[in-house]
Amino acid sequence: MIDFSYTVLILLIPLVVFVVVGLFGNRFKPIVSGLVGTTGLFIGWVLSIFTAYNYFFVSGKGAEGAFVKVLAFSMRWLNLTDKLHIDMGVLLDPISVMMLIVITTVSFMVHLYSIGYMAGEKGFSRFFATLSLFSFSMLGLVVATNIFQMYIFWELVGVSSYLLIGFYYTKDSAVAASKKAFIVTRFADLGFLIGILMLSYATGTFDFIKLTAPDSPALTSGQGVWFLGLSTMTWSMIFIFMGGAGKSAMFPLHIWLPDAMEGPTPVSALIHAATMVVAGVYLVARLFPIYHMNAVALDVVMYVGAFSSIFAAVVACTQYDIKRVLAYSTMSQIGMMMFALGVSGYGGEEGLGFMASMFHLFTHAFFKALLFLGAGAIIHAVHSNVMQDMGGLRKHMPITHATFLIACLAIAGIPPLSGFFSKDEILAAGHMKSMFLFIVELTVSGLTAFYMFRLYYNIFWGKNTHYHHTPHEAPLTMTLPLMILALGALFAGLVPFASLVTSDGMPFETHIELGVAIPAVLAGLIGITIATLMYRKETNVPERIFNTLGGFSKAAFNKFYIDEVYLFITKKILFNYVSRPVAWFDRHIVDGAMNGMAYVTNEASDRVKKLQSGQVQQYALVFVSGALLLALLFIYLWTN
Amino acid sequence: MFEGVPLTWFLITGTIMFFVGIYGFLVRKNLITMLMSIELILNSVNINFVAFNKILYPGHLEGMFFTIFIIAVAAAEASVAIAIIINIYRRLVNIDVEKMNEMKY
Amino acid sequence: MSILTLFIIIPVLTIIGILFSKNHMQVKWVSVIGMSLQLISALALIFLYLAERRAGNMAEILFVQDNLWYESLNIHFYIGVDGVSVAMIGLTALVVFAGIFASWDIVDLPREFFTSLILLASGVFGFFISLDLFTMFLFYELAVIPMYLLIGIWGSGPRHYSAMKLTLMLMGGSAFILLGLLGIYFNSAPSGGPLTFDLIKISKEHIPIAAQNFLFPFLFVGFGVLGAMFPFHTWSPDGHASAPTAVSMLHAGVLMKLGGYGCYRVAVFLLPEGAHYWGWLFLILATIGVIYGAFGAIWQKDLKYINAYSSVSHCALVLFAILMFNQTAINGAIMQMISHGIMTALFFALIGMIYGRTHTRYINEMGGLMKVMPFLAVAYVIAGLASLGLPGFSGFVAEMTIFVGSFQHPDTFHRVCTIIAASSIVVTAVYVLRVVGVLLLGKIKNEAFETLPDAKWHDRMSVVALIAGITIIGSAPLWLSDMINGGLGPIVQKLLAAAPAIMP
Amino acid sequence: MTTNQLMFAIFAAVIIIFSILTVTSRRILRAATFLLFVLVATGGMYFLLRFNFLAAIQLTLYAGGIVVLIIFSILLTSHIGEKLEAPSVKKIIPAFIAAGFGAALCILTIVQHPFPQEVISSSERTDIRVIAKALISTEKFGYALPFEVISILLLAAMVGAIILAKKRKD
Repeated sequence: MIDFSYTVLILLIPLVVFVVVGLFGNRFKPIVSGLVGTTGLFIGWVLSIFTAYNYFFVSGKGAEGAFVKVLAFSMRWLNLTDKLHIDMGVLLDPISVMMLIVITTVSFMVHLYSIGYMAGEKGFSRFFATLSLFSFSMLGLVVATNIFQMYIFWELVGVSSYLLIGFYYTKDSAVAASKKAFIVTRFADLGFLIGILMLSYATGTFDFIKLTAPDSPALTSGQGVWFLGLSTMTWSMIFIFMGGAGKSAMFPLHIWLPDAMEGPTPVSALIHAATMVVAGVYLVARLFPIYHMNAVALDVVMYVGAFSSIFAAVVACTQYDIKRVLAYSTMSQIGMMMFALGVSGYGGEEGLGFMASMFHLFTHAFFKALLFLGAGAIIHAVHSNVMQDMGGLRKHMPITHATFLIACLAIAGIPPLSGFFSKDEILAAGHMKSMFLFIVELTVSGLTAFYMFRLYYNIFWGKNTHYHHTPHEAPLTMTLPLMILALGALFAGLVPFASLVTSDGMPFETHIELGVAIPAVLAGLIGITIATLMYRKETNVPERIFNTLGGFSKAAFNKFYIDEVYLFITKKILFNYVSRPVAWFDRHIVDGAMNGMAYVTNEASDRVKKLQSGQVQQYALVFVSGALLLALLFIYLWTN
Repeated sequence: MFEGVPLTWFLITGTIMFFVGIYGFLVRKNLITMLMSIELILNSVNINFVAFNKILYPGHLEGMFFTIFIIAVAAAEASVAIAIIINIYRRLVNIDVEKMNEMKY
Repeated sequence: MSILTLFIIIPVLTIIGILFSKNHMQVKWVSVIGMSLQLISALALIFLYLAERRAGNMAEILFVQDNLWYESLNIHFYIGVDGVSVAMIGLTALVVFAGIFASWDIVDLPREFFTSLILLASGVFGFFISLDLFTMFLFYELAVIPMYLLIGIWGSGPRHYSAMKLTLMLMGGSAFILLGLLGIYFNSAPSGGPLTFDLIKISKEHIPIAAQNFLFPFLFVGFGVLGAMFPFHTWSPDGHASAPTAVSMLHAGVLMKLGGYGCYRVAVFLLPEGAHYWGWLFLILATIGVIYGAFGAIWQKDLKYINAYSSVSHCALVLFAILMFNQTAINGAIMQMISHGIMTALFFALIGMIYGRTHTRYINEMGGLMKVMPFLAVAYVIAGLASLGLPGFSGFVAEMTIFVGSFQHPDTFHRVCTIIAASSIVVTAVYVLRVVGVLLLGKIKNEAFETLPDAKWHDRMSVVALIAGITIIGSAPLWLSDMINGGLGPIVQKLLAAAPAIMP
Repeated sequence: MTTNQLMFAIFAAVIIIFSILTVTSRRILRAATFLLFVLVATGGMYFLLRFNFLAAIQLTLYAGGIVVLIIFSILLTSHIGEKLEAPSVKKIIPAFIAAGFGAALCILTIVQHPFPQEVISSSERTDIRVIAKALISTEKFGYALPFEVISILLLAAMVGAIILAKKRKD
């Protein structure tokens, strides 16, 4: 067994970078902060690859040929009860190692890219400090040894996302978006927390190794019917999934994601495409053995995933802001991952969905990050987010164009690019579970191809827009990451995932099922064809179709008015009908009662003090009358 | 009964004088007339003292001594009171008790 | 003489020093030196305490000193500490230290100001180290009274009203406490023997249950008033809004903790059956307080009001956790007191500094301060994040300990209350981010603010000391949690003995 | 009707009538004069009861001293011809009720009380030597202490009156 304790460095380096750059960043030249951050991540990247190599190919396997969970490092952080305690540590198993690779790769690319993209921005070193903080939190999240450590880093991820979305803090829309992202995910995290509390109450442990072991207490305790016909454990899993749904922008907690595009584009690439938003998927995968035992909870995951994927795909077809299209696309893809987890069984071939989900997570990270970074390069060149301002860019930005095309093909699921393989596995897993959902996902697949190529044609083909100054290709620091990620998007699908990352660690064989693969590729091709017809040249077809669909397309364009519903609930109900009355109640009733007591005392004393008139004769009268009454009382009335 | 005059008569005289004094104290506005009312009250008490002394305890002198002391105290009181009244008059140019409510509340 | 006596002597010497100093600067420096010494002795106390424990000294109370004070009523000057009080002393020393720096700009009557401030502090220190109910009450009053002067003289806004309200409400609480304490005193020797105020001795006795049930509400409400228990919290917003910076800091940071500490140390510790008998009622009030304070804060526009309501919410969580009657939750309560103490002191310090520059506390009149005063703004963001329970800061540790501990309660009612209380973290996020968004981010609304200066050195001292406090506790909480846990043994045993049926 | 009874009746009538006039007269100097009559009649009562020394004191101190003092102060503070304004009905009614009620109560009590009825006809006058000795005696029925106390009181009153009435510099 190799000692894996060096993996803690992968976490610590970004933390140190964050502290150093955060505290002293203003004293350096901006570029120094950038270089320090990038170097830190580069070391982390190298270490992660080294770890992955060691884990997968040298010493990860246990006696039975399955990958085991390795506790690389652990340290007591806080004692709670005699059974419950929070540890900080590093847990290595296939999914966490896979995530390490994904995160360090994308993060490193984004760091590199940002040196060019953010050059000259005010707050350059603040940006890099926060990126490092994010990387640290995200890495801590994936290697968490227990669910509470995960929750801790989960929150940290949330706050670094808040800081990064609100990077342009003088822009009101960015501030609002960051606030929205934080509060929505925070609300979801409340569910996560309640889930953790219920889980820990039932099982008496936070530890992942104990929780997911075959003799896990989670499988035996908390099974009795508790509420609405479901067991405590099922409820706790549903609540935990709520946390995951919040971070992963699943319907109906997705509303923050499109707005989060207010952040700088590299941030969107890192956080809102490849890493943070898949945390929910990762969370479900992490607790998968328990989910597997609670069928209702897993069904919830499946339906929410499936609905989110189709919902987002429909909305994506109507958006004009290129980053929003990508955001909805992300939501749709993550929905597919959730769906895959939801349909999956546990162990060996049964766990195909699990494997597919992780596989798609892996490949998606590459091509989605690539798409975002490409979009960033375009925005950098055009100074606009909106499709209408673009067109014919393929001549001006050849590298961006080529890499973007690769990514579009990959996400559309065209073989032999990476997206094809992972999506195929998802569809195969769905096919095993339910025909209806399989068709839904097939539709999503086609829609994905359609809106991606709609995007592609609108940016790089279509009308020949006249620009104020000719757009030019991005500098090398930006194109280099594009090219590296394009390689990933091309070849990531060739990784033999089924033999590396599976639900129970046992490798199994997969093969491409033609009955699934052919419809999938066809759906993609149909989508691409329609997009080509509609958008390659500037026509009025899209507008006509948009108008034909009438109310539906309008609703889709307005994101089905979910935002408005939320706004109604928060602004109207919470602010006006809860908070305002509470404030009023406090000032007038509670405080009024206190002031009322004071007022009554005051008033009474005011009345009484009138007796103190200063008129000696009045006093004397009272005195005499009193004395006489007493005399009367004592002499005649008390004569017994 | 003292040589034909019952004790009760003295007491009734004293009582009437006392309450007339009380009445005067309660209604008169001028400080000096209030002072006079007080003198009435003191004197009525003196009458009671001496009457009790003579009729109920003929061999003793306590009542008389009390009266003497009361007279002394009354003298002291009157002198101080008049000093105060004159002082008040100097400040306020009147000695109407109703207008003196500086110390109310 | 034990080291604890220092905590009384140093303030007294400092006050004497202040009285003899010649000008403003000397007054300030004497205060700084005195309170730095106090902070150093507090840190020394923490180390000594941990060393003693490590050396295996398992006595319930350490550093005991016991002098007979007034024989005929059996009143002692009896001091000593356990893990809980050591932690509270550390908190107080830190907040007072920061408070001195935060009131550097006091112009009117600095001598009297610092004297009152330190007098208040010495009352708090005395309260935390006392083990005799009578001296405890004495120090409690000593801490409350200077507050009236501090707000009434150096306050702002409707300061006379606020000072009067605050003092009257707290005095009302004191009256309840006095009743309760006397009740305990007269029941302190149920099996015969001399009556005593000695807390430890009483805790070994068993006060008759009827008396406990009768006395518990008095003590809990009495201390609860100071702990901002719903519905007796309304002095807090007005009082804080009118108080000068350092006073708000001390008051919210330390003085309100006297309430929580008293509930824990006197009410629950000495009257465990009474606590079980009344627990549900106060638990409901505390749960309401948690949510209510948070919602109340959303609508406010004055920074100090926002923070005062947030304090109501956070302090209600302290009472909430104490009423859970288990070790983890009470541990969380103590940590929450410490965490909230530092955090809210930081908030008030920052609000004071911002107010000192912009001369308004209405968030709508400000905006974009991040650009003008980055240091203060970043510190405010940190304080805000700590307040909404971000991991890495103390608030998270405390809240999570409370929630996990409370949720271990076997009774469903208590667990439901926990879930309700936990939902306050979302509401907290709403108002914290709202303030941060409106106040610090966005564009500068008032052009006059563009030239405002950032923090000066003394502001930085104060802010950095407090931020260091919350981050150290937040990132390495184990030592603190274990230290507090060490002190909780007796109370948990008493509670267990009081109601074996419903404890896990 | 014996002489004593007649004398008593006269004195009592003077006392009652003039005391009522004292508190009702609206000319203040007259009121003082009526008071003088009352005091003299009181002195008469003392004579009647054979307290000659007391009567002498009454006449000199009260009638001679205090009334003169009062008249002086009246002269200092009021105009001679000035008529005092009548007290308001609001004050008279409660005061009258209180006084009337009190008088009725007291008289009723006095009348009902069974005082001893034996006749005392000791017309002996108290010897002034006895009084003098009692005043400085420290034995039982001696009044040395009250005598000293009262003298201090008088001294204090004198000093006080002087200080109060003195014109202030400010």
